[in-house]
Amino acid sequence: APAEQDETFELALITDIGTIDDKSFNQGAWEGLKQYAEEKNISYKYYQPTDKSTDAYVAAIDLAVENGAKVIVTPGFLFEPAIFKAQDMHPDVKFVLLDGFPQDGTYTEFRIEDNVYSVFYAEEQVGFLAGYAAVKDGFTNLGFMGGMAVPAVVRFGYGFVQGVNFAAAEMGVNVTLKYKYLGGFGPSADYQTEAATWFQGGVQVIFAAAGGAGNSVMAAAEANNGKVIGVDIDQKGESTTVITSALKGLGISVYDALADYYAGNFKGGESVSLGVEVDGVSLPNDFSRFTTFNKAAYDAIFAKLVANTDNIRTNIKKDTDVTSASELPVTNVTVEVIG
Amino acid sequence: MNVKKLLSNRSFKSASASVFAILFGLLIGYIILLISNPAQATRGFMIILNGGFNGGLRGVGNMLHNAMPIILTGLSVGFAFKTGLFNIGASGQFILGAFTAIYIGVKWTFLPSGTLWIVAIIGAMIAGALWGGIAGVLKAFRNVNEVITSIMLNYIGMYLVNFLVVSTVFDLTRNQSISPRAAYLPTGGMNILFPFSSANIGIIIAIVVAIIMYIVLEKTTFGFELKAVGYNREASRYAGINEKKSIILSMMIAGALAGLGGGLLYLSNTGKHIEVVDVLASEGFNGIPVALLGLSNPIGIIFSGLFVGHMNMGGFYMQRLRFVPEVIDIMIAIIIYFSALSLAFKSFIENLSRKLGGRAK
Amino acid sequence: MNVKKLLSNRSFKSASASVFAILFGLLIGYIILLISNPAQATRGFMIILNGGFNGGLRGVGNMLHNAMPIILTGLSVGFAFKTGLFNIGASGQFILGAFTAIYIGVKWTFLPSGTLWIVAIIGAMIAGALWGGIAGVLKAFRNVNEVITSIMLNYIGMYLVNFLVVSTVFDLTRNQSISPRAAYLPTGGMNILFPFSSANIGIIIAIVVAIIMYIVLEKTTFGFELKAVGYNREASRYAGINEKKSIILSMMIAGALAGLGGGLLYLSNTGKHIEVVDVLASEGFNGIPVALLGLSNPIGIIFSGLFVGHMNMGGFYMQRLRFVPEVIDIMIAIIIYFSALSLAFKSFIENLSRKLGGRAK
Amino acid sequence: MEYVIEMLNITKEFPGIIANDDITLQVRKGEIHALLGENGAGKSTLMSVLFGLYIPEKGKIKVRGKDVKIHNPNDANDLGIGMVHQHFKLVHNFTVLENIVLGVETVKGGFLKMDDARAKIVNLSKQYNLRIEPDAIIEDISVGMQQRVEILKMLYRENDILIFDEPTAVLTPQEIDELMKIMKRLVEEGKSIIFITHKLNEIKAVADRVSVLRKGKYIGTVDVANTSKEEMSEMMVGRKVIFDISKGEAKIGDNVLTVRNLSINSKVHGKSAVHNVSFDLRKGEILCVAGIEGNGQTELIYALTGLLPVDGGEIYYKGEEITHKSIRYRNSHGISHIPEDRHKHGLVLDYTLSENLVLQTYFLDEFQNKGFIKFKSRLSNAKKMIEQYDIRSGEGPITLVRSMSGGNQQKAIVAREVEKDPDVIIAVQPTRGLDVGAIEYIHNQLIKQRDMGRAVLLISLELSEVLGVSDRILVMYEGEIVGEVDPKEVTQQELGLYMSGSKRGAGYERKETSE
Ligand SMILES: Nc1ncnc2c1ncn2[C@@H]1O[C@H](COP(=O)(O)OP(=O)(O)OP(=O)(O)O)[C@@H](O)[C@H]1O
Ligand SMILES: Nc1ncnc2c1ncn2[C@@H]1O[C@H](COP(=O)(O)OP(=O)(O)OP(=O)(O)O)[C@@H](O)[C@H]1O
Ligand SMILES: [Mg+2]
Ligand SMILES: [Mg+2]
Repeated sequence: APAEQDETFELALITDIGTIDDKSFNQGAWEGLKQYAEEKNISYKYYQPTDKSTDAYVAAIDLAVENGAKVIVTPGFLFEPAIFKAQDMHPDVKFVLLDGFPQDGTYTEFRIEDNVYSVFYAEEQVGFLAGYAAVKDGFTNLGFMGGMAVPAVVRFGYGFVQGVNFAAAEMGVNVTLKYKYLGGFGPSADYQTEAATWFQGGVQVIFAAAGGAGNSVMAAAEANNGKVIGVDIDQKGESTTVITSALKGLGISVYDALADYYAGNFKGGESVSLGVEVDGVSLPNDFSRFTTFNKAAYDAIFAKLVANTDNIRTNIKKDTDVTSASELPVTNVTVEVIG
Repeated sequence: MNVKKLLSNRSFKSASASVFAILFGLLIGYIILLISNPAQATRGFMIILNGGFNGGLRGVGNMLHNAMPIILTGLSVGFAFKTGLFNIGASGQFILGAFTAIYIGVKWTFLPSGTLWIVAIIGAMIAGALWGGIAGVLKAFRNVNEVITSIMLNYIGMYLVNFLVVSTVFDLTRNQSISPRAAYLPTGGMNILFPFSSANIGIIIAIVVAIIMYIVLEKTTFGFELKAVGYNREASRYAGINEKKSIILSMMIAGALAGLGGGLLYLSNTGKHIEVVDVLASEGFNGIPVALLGLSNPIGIIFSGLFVGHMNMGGFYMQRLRFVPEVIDIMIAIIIYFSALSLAFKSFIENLSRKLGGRAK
Repeated sequence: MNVKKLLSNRSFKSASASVFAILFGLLIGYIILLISNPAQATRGFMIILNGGFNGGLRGVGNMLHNAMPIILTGLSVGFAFKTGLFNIGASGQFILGAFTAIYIGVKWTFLPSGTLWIVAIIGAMIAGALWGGIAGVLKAFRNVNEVITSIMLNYIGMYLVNFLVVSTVFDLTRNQSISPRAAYLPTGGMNILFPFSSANIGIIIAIVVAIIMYIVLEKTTFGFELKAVGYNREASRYAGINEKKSIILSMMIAGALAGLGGGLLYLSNTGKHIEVVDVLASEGFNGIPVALLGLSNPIGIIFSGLFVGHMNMGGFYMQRLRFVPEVIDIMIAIIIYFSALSLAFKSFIENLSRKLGGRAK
Repeated sequence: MEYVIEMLNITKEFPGIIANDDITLQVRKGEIHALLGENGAGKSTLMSVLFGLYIPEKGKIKVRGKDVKIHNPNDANDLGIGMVHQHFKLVHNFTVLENIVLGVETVKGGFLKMDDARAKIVNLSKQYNLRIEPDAIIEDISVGMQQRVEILKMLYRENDILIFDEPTAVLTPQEIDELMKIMKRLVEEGKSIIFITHKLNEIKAVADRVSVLRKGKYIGTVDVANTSKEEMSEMMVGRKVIFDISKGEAKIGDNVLTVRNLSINSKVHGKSAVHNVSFDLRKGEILCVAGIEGNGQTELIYALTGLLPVDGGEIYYKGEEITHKSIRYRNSHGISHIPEDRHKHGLVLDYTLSENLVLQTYFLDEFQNKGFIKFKSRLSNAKKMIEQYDIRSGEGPITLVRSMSGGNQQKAIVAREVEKDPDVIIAVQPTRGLDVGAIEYIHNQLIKQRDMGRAVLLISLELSEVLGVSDRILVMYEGEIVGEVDPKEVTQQELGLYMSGSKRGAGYERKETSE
């Protein structure tokens, strides 16, 4: 039918066909886009590239543009080189690049044009919050399991260690923390075994920043009376052992970016790291699974981070600051880095 | 009986061939360890040899759980081998079984909770059998090489399952299937034997099924006829056997075994889900070395599946030392595959010497 | 010449069988479209038929690039077929070729820049040849079924490449290989013909290689020997052909072709990297339907590779409409695999009628 | 007259050919009914129809006077019809016992019950003097024993209509005699037999009547007693066939092939298959190595042609030692080899006739240039040979050899091996399974080669061939040469004594095993 010939989709998301990154990444972004589009009754669609290569990503972007896209959301750092190219090819189209900054593919040339909004998340801040909450809730033997040592995961981990330390120092206690990158993001009996070993060895709670591998940690927790801190989205539905989750405001930031665009102030040319100040990261607003930690305590530490009291926020070390979790400046935590 | 003596003698010889092959594979693995990290090689090797035992009872339980799906895909491949077919399609059958089990586990909650998992694994077997049956029908009626069809059916099956997961039992936020909580397998006492491990009734089912397969193949006329068709289709036809039916049934049984493996694995309460990614289920392919090492004998396959599971656990615990995970992966792969391949050498020699023995009499 | 007439007649017949098969596959695809979204089925189908042309010259260029690796793995599988071998190992050979090319491209920058890519793809071919050769040696000297060895070598190859990437050319933050910038393939004028597309000299190389393979198989005594060994190993030995050497060479050539495919794909300046994940390279398996559709004839494989590339692009452009990507995936897979499988039917019939023709005279 | 089998107006078509064209075959109860016809005449097809393997387009079948429909071997079995196929249908890695019970297993609750079956088989085996070993694996036993297994299969099933499709083509003369005896015994017990063979003296020996087919058509049925061999073959071929092999005196020349103390260890049982064999082959003679199958002839030939490595001794060809030379060296320096198994060794069935005709010469300058095939000369070579050797096929040079009849496949091999202009032709069972016309042709070729001054080394199990064609006979027994005899003087009985190891010639006495 000729009417269909003109069917266009104004908002687009390109998937990255599953990367080493957390699988929820596509989805979180997609939900923000979908929510905004449906509220405002704007047409939207997602596209799959034919291949995992920059060219294929660019081709998919082109297809989206040809199909009427005005704003294109690309989740994940694998899109960096594609956006680097696409920003010049489609100056009239806006791009929201999550977790990445446009670069030429070899990290030699970094350049962001006016039609690109680059969004990072302050994972170290939410990691900090999670660690703080756990220790405040009385846990003294903690663990961190990251998927792989990619920057976002490293930031989660470092933040967690420092949050744990901050709370322990506040309370004047000493705690221990096991720290490990699993080597993968998929669920596996091996990870489950490892997690079970930790719980058996006395670890009370594990922060699992490991995508689907987190499910294996949860299964181990269920069998061993342990607790888990989820990641990216609110995971309390996945298992009763999940006490809280380190949220990244993927949906919110996409939603906000789109709202800005339609309000005429798209933040083109900017690269931001969304932290607590803008609700870029947070813990979920449900504290029922904590015993002593509660909303008031959370709001207090959150406010401190927002206000950057005593440089608390800016003092949090990130992935680029130290090369190993064992080098983090801690006073009340014994960090055991494994592997 | 003279026959019985000879048979037992034969299986003894065969088993020793497998052991020899495994020793060879381990030797190669040790050499690799020595090259990559001489200082910790021996300790690493000891950890590998200890396999699941490194983790105490729990480690053993996890080893059993690890072995369960590959025992079943190994049985699938081995059963097909015995009946003259090369089932490369276990991967597709496995994942269709997995999907069907999850689907039933999630959707048919109107069934009483104690029976749901049973219905779900029966469904998994049926799905696997149908998928395997396609290759069987094409072979029986069109003489299309089952290697070709079953490889392609792996891919079609994978895409089909992705599509079905997305349209029926999808966890949108995780891009994977929903947990079939109501159909989780009972532990079957394994939680008592191996506390805190992933082991459940699945491994018991796998072993029972292996024994049943052994009886079917060796003691029944049905198995006798299937093997005859496998060895010589023409001769069986002349002997009055419906050889088309036999081929189709062989592939269906092989498919059912792989499908059962998929069902049991994904109904285990271990937080495993079908991810919607374009990747073939590796359990299907891992059945091949398991079947080879087990000499396609169902009882042998129990042991070779346990061996492979044991090695995988050993590799896991080796991370205690300073080995790069990729080195461990490749070493475990080499131990397993070299064992299986060196067996091919050995069985070749064995074969010769068997002929010799037969003639000498 | 009477012979030539007949020959062309035969290949004409075969080609028409392929066309028939493709039409059948497309029909099934259309039916799936009708079921899933009747309103847009016909438009969607037109988009699929248009394939790369939906994207103008650029789309065609991308289609060519998409077809390049599978033409080469198709040649690998098809060449082995012609010489009586079943090369399921193209995946492993492919990824080893890819790694070797990247390694040379990243590390051997002391070579003059114009020649680096050439050295790199030669390296890729050698790596693929060696990997394929292992299965060949085991087949030649131990009569180990090459299907078994090459499947296992796929897994060993994958783990090996993961390990090698991590230890030599690793981009830690992205968990993938470094870009071999200095060895990127020249465009070979493809950028002028198909502006802004990914196409480069690779597709030209693939086609030239296919033609060379055709000549080797059909016009040279070397090909005559290889095929003779494939058809009847014993008779070839009787005729004085070194049949062990032939088998090994066949597998090495097959491996070199797959390795070349890997090298060319990963040396293309398209931002593609080897990811360190436990997943077999799918290009190797995709060579199987390509070889089948091309009837293992190198020239036929060029066309069937282009057809598969065309379908993939068609699926991509179908996203213009409201189809769920998962539906598109499964439909494209079904078109390709059903085409290839229905060909098995067709060639069976063809075969019969050929016999008939031969007898009738 | 009571017929047990009546096949009336049977027509069976294959794509492009009418294999059975309105054929009628009537078999009386208790008779041995021979079926005769050239290669490809349609005999096996007709029997396959009777056994339920093919469904005919036209015609009907009556068994014991009743109209029946036979759709598969099971139906045939239910009617008491059993068949020993031309190429045995046995499961090679099953035991004798397992093969016999296959398809009619004795069962108890789904489980195999072998003991009763074993007792019955051992009993039958004794009763008919079949001497089988129930637990031997098929691939380990001789062809003759495999034949007996096939017979036991029929007896075990209590069939009383038995079809033998060319059972004698692969048997030794002794085994043939035994089979004849068994067949006679079976008809004495009231069973009826349909017997396909190309050997007219076998028909003469056992058959009561013979039906003749030619090119798919029924020619007629005659009483064997009243019909001469010549008449039968004329019915079959449509012309007269000369049975006596006419040949002149041999003009013996120099030694071309000298074998000294040759020993080969068997791959199968590790013992020596060929033990200390020495002989000379001279120009202008046909030297026959006679012997019962399995006495080392195959290994000897493999060693001479290079297919099998030698464990001791030397082989000289025209004075040059070739013991360790490659196969190619030998077959390109004047040693031709007509192999025993034409499908295994002689031909690449999926290559065309023209390709098969250059299988050992494709690399010569005549057929290639810098590695590229000269298609024209390959084609003209094929045309020349087709013409000269009367190789008949559907499409001439480009016919796939697989689709040619056995006789013409054999002719193609003979043509190729003779046309190489060899000094030595090693011909192993060159007429196995061929019809009389084809045999006549090949015998004439061998003699012609001899008369041209070439040396022929013939291996044959067929005593008439051995005695008729050769100029000199060496007998092999258990890997050793046990005597040399003159075909003009020796009798079949005497030859048989040598072959069975009961007699040794002068100079061939058993050596002490101590050495
Ligand atoms: N399955 C088949 N398909 C096609 N043609 C066939 C088939 N079986 C037999 N034929 C053809 O039918 C004809 C008769 O074959 P058949 O095997 O009956 O001959 P035969 O008399 O048994 O010959 P021989 O003496 O060589 O055994 C031959 O031309 C043969 O090529
Ligand atoms: N695959 C095939 N395709 C075409 N024709 C075939 C095929 N196989 C056999 N034939 C034909 O079928 C007929 C019977 O086959 P069979 O193998 O019995 O040959 P044969 O002439 O009896 O040779 P032999 O004497 O060696 O048994 C022959 O004419 C042969 O050419
Ligand atoms: Mg016949
Ligand atoms: Mg014959």
